[in-house]
Amino acid sequence: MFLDSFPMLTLMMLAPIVGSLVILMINHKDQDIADRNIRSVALLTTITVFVMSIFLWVGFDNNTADFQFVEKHDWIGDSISYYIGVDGISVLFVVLTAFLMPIVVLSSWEAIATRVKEYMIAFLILETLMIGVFSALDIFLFYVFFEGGLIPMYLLIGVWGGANRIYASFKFFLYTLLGSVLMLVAVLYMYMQAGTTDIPVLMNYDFAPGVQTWLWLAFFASFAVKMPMWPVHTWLPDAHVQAPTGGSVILAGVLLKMGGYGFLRFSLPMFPDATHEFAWLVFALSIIAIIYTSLVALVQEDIKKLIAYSSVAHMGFVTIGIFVLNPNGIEGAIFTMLSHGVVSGALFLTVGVIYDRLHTREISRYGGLANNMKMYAVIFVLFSMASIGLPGTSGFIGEFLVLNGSFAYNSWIAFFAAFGVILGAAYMLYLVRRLIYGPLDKDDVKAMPDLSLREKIIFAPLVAVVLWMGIYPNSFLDPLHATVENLIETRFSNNVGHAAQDVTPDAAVGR
Amino acid sequence: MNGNIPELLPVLPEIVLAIGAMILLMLGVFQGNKSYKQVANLSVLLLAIAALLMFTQVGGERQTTFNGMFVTDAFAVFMKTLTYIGSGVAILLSGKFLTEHKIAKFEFPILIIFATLGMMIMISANNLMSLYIGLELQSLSLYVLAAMNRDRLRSTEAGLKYFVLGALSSGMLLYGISLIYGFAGTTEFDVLATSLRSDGTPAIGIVIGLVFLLAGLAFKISAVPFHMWTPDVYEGSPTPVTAFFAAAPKVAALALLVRVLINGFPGLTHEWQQVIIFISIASMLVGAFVALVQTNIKRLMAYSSIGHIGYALVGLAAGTQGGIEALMVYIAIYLTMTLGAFAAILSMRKPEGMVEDIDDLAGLSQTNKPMAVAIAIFMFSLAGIPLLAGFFGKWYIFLAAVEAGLIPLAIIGFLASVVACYYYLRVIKIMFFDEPTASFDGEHGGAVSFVVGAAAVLNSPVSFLLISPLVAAAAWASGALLF
Amino acid sequence: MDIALADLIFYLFASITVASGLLVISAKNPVHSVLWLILAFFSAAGLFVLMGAEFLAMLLIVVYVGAVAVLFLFVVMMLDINFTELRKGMLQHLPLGGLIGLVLLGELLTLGVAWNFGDNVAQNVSAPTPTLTDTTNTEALGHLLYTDYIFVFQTSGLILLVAMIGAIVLTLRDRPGVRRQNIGAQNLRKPADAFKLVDVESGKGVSLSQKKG
Amino acid sequence: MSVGLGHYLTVAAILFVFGIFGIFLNRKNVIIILMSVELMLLAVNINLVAFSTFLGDMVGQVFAMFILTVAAAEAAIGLAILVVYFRSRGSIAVEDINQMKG
Amino acid sequence: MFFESIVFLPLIGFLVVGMFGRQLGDQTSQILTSLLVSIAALLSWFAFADVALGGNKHTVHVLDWVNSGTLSFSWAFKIDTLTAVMLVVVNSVSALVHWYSMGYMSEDPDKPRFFAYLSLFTFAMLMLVTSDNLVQMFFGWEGVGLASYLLIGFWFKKPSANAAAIKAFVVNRVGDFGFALGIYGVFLLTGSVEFDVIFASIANYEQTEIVFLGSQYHAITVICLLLFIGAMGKSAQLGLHTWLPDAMEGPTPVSALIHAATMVTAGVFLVARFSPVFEFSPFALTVVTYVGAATALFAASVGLVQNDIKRVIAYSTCSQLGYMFFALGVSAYGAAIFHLFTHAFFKALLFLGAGSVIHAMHHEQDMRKMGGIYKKIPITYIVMIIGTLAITGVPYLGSGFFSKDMIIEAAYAADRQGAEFAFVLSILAALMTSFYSWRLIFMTFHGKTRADDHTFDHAHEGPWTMVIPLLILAVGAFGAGAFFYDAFVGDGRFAFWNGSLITTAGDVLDAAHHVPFAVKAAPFIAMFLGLFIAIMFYMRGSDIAQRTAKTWDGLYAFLLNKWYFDELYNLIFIRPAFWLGRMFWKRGDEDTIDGFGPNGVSSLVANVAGRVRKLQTGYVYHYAFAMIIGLAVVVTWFMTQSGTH
Repeated sequence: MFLDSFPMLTLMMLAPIVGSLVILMINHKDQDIADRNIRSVALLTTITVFVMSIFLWVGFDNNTADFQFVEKHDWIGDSISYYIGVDGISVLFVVLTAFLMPIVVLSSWEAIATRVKEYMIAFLILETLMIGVFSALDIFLFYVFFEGGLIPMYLLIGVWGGANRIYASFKFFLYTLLGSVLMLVAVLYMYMQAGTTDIPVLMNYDFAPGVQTWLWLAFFASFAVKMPMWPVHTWLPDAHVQAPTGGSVILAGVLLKMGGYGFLRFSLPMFPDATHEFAWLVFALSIIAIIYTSLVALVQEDIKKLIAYSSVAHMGFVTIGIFVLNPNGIEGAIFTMLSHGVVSGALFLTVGVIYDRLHTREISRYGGLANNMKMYAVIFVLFSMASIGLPGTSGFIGEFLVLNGSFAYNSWIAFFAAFGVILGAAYMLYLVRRLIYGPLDKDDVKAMPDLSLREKIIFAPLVAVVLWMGIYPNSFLDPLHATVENLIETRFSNNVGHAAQDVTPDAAVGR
Repeated sequence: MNGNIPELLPVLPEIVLAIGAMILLMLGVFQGNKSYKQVANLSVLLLAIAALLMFTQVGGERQTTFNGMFVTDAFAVFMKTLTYIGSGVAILLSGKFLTEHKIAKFEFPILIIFATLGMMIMISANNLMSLYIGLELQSLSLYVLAAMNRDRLRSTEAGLKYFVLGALSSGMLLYGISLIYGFAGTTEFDVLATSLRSDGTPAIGIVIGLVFLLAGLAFKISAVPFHMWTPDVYEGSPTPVTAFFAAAPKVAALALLVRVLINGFPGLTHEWQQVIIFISIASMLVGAFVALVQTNIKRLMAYSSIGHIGYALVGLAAGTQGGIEALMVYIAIYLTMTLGAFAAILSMRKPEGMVEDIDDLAGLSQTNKPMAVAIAIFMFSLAGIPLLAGFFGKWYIFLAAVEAGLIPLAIIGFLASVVACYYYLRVIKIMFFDEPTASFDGEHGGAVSFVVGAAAVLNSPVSFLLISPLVAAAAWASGALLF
Repeated sequence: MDIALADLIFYLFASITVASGLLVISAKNPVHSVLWLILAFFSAAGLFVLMGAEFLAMLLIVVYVGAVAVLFLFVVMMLDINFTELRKGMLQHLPLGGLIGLVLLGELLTLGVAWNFGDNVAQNVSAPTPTLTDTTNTEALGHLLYTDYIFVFQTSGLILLVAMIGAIVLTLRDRPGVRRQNIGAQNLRKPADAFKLVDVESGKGVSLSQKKG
Repeated sequence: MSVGLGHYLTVAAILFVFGIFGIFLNRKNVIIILMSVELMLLAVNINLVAFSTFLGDMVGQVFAMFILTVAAAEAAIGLAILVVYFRSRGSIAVEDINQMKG
Repeated sequence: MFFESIVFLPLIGFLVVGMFGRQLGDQTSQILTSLLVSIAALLSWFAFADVALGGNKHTVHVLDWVNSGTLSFSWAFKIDTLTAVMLVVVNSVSALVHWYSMGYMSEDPDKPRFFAYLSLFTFAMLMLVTSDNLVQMFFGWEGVGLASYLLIGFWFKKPSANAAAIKAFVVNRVGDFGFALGIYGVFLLTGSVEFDVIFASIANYEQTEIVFLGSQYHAITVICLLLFIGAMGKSAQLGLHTWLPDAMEGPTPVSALIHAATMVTAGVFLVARFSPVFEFSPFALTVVTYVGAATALFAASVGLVQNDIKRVIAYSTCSQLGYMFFALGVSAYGAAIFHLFTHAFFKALLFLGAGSVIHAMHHEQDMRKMGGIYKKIPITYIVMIIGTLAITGVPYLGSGFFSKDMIIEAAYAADRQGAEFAFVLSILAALMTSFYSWRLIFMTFHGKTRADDHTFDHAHEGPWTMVIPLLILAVGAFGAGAFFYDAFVGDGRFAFWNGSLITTAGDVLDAAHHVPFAVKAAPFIAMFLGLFIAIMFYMRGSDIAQRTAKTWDGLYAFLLNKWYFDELYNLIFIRPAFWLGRMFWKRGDEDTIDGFGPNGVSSLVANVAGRVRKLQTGYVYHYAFAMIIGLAVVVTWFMTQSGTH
């Protein structure tokens, strides 16, 4: 097939760089014209990448667990190579990234008026890095992309962020860096032990159990911060609140997913014994995260902070799903990540819409938006429902699968995690009530116009995807099966007797 | 041996340097200070010629001459290349600055050449005697350079502090050498190595002598706790001199340290490893912590360089060929970062004169975008964030540490790098997030712009393409050391 | 030489060296310090002679006392420091500093005792001291200096050159206002350079800026 | 007790420690520090010569000779720096040399 | 395409009007949605004829939904008699409510939205009842929850409406919590979520035990109880009932459709649907019985004293649902569904009648401000009487008699634990039902009016779109019981249900037909007693009601405040949740995690840095001192180490 030999992933990573070079060269006396051209180029670039990602998705063979679209070139010495490719776990994250980028660019169309050039370049570079993270098959390369993303994000928060942006950007940067340096030590150790940085090889390498413990913990330090898991989540509310809308979207939509992706790509296949050993820890933290942060979200007074806390809770579902080690759990976790990527991204965009109009994120400054922003209200409620996990929206499928998987693993987990479902409804609806409903009695809120055409264009694909994922999730689940099953079979077949992959009455239920 | 003319070809570049320097000296003396520019240009040329001779005539195979005093091998070629670059760039950078500060003396480039010559001798030292003599040739030149701006109190104070402490350190070094000589009966590295290898338990006198020797060398690379001169001297010296200090002498002293320890004391590896680990950790921590509270960018860079030496020493602490290779990769990358950063500092000029406060960079991204981007690249690279060259250095250094089983060291190093990251980020924050105060005037000379640009490009993701040959070269060079 | 006498001389020189060393750092007046330093050098030279290094002993006196110490004295005098001013606080760090110094001293002394003439050490000697009957100490040194150690010797020459350059570049000052005699220029001066004949047209005057020739 | 290497080493060690003391206990002026350095170098020389004698090896003496040379150069440079410092500061009191710190 | 049409026509209505309502205009939107639902209703009756009467079962696969591991289910319809009954109920009532709303909501500016919501609700409810698997049922389950939320909060400017909407959704979520866990349990046990597979294999697991929350329990019991929690939430059973009265904040047609006729009966439907599973767990059924009976009595008792006309009916609904549940609990599934069926008609009728009253009284809902309006709105009056006859169970004069008495008799006849309890409570509840129902009639229509003149004078019957649905429903309320008695619970029941309801422990309905006469008479006596007390209290113009309330003021307050459930929940759930949230946020995140984490560490680092910096004094001798200390330390280190060799 033509797609097999075509360096699709490389081109997807190169395109944003080319785009940013073009943007770099745009110069015009009239700043407005220059900015417009810059935005157009950025949009065009991201759309191009998105189209390529569609080809990637279409060309992806669902029936194999092998890596596809593989490109491998020697790089440094004989061990580190430029080695990229996607499998079932990663392909959709690439698509998600490519999907969100044009939306982000569009959402920044008017909101970002200063230093447009730098803004767009930062985002385009970020896109390259994000695609790189999800497609890197060399652990060194992965780390480079994984950490490199901090730079543009730091600048995005710091330059275009809100009032307290400096604190937030530093916290974001240093917190995540601290987590990942420990991972770097582990990476080095693995390289030393296995003599390779080749991820597929490492995935089948058997580290000694004692070693696994430490390696697992080191990776955990990084991914737990990135996820973020309780109690290392506090950077997220700050970062989200202060970041510009586009930054929040990408942060919530893609960057948080790197943690979950990391668990799946590294922790599980490379350290299966340690994964078992520490599953309880993950569950405990996840459950605390779900309940704790949901309660915290309930009392937030800042819209973005509320959504940020809700992200932490949702990520709790993801980690639970990953570590129950059965197909439902893992596929549910991936699906939750994809869904959360779209939904929370969309929610941040909705916040951005009203922020652009009133320049505050304080919930109490709004109210009664359903009166004058009907379309907006519809969209907001829809995404809130998706966040709550209403069946028929994307949020449901992931949660359902995760809880189903975890119930098979241990009903306590499902029991506690399900509290998050109740609390999720409580805080989101409470937010909806305070923002959307109620009388319209504030003059400045009255003056807010409904969605513009551009904003409608932004939300249309998101709405479509949210419903699509809810109604026909198989489009997104099918690519996962082979890879997830392979992961479970090769690494966990011996020691997971109680997982629901083989839910039979005899295995699951004692008499 | 007596009566034979020693083999001169291996020393050819050094001889050329020495003679060339003297010729330039005469040129300068006859023409007076207005000849500064000419002498400076010729000096750069001279360095280039020497480097070229090194590549074409000397090559990478191991040769000794002068009764084994002087050795040249791939390791020397690699480190000397870096040193040449450091020195040459320092001369290039200084022109505008010196002219403006009215200290554009022709002696300046000549002293740099003599210092460079000293470094070459250090790098090629194969005997404690040539080690000492090279070190002193370098040091004496540096003392003078530090105090070069003699009418400025800070500069002379820098020179004085540097000198006093430098003298103390060379006292220690010499005492150590005397002990080693007394207990081993030789000053030659090769003999030392073989005799220490054959000995079961080394004499304690040699160990203590080595400790004194290490103390003296640690001073030269400004490793904690022998670092305390560094911030003051960096701050006080004329900025091009600081740039020079941060680059070439560090490379040379590190090379010397490596050669002494690897070639001279392989039998005492266990002992010196402890010392190196100790000063490495101390350097990383002090470099990370104290820099946090700095407001002067040159002091900041001083602490930064202390920290970076700590990292480089991690490679040495590993004591393996991989470790040395990592050290070489690291120091090569460090050289580009630090030269670039200092070149950028040299461009910090307001109408009323040079400024050195970090806060003066406020809003640079809006007033001088390319410069801000370049500085940001240097800062991120110094912080070792991936995408930039600095990360490769950290990667190799800590890879070596992990391979040598020094995992705690790697962890401490990484944690220190996170702390250190804060102040690099702070610089970026000031440039990008803060509102501009006043713009710098654009004129800072073509050389500065060139160095900033070149270093920024080298440190940018372009380094992805360059890292492979660098690593290969370092592997080749480190292989030349006799493990 | 009688062994006992040599010992006695050693103890004499050694005690003078040590004592004057102490006085160097403790004398209130820098001039005195310099003088004590000179004494220390002298007695150290004596020790050198005792050990059979007579050339070095001579050098010590010639170079150190003759040049370095005098240089010190010169600078001390030149800088015209207020000798009487004795700053307090000298003893502030004495307890800790003294302790550390003593510890270090103790360790160094232990080392001296620990020295033994091992086999390896004997093998390592590269330039055995010739017996006095063959060559003198000075001659032997000279042999070594110009052969095996020519490299170091040359380089130390460079060091001295650097010291010169350094001293000059730091301390030499051009005084811009001072007019100096330039003998070469005077000698090269020709009548043609000095004056020129001009026809002065009436009413026009002379343009002084007019170039010659 | 017959005078042996240990005695010489002892003298050298004491001198060396005095040199060190001179540097960090001295608060008066920098010249004393420079002289302390000279003391240290002297101690080293005694060490080297003593070893040289007792090893029967000339190398120590050669080395000592170079040290003497370098020490002279060092003294010259040191004093030159001292002089320029004095010119701009008007003092060489050790405690005054703290323009830069932190 | 037939069954698809039934389900998807309302969806089309929702989508078209939801998206283009403003462009279409009010009139078109209303008619479009109403027409579509009406067509669906018509088709439902055909389906009813085909499936229930004709005895055909259908399974319609629409679209794959989820495949993951061994879990796989589709969008599919399972149409059997149970479903057909529900289709009829849902679509018919919905269609009538649509038409009725055209009149009722005529003054509302947001008509398209309202109709869209109604259609959305209808669609979700249809998905619920037609589902062939648990997850699709859950979809419908939550879908009706969403629609209910939207409709309760339809007048979003009213804070009370918003609060009620949230309450409805969240309390339902608590139920759904159980439902969802139940689904997982079913899957774990049977490896499927599809009804046919579950029901076919459930007998294999009769003895199976399962580890749930750390202990071993009988698997089917666990599953049934979890599912029942879901049913309790949706059907507002005791404990999770608090949302239903508040839901009356929504427009009255909504109350009629959702909170009386259809959605709240979903729980009943669920248990009935799962009768093949519940039958294996007598314990679960006992629980159902107790909960149902308690709810029946509790809600009736609260209904006694409420003054809001809709709240009275709401509590009445709650109480009737209790009846249905204990009917299920005693395995009288047919009776429960029969009551569901009749209840849908008479309760919708009562609500719409109440709506008519409210419409006439200018949106006044307080019965204390009504009275004597039977002359003004005679049709409403008559249909309300019909409805009341039905609900109170006046023999042969209303459908309620047939279904309710069947339930009471079944309770008596069943030998399940708790059945006696249920029987006694049901008689008591019947008395109360009678009382409050007649009280409503008397307070609203009879006596001297307590409304202000203007309102009273302008009270009038609604437009024909309101009246006709009332009349149709009145017919249903009056005649459905008698007409369908035979099919639902009579002799034709086996052919009718055709295996969609399963009873294993003997035929309780058969036994119910043969109870003593005293038992059959008991509800009638209770009904009559209630009527009599109501007449005594409210028809004679005396102040007995007030005096009784004074005498028993404690009890009165207790009932008026709905047994203080809201206050209790507020105290133990809501306020602690907010308190905890605030504490976790301020004390936890900000003080502890950030305080010891990033902020603490960074200030510690800064502190250390400041201290270390002070060591850099600028004095040469300090620098030298540091060097020497460093040297001495290392030398000492090696000297002491070497002591060993």
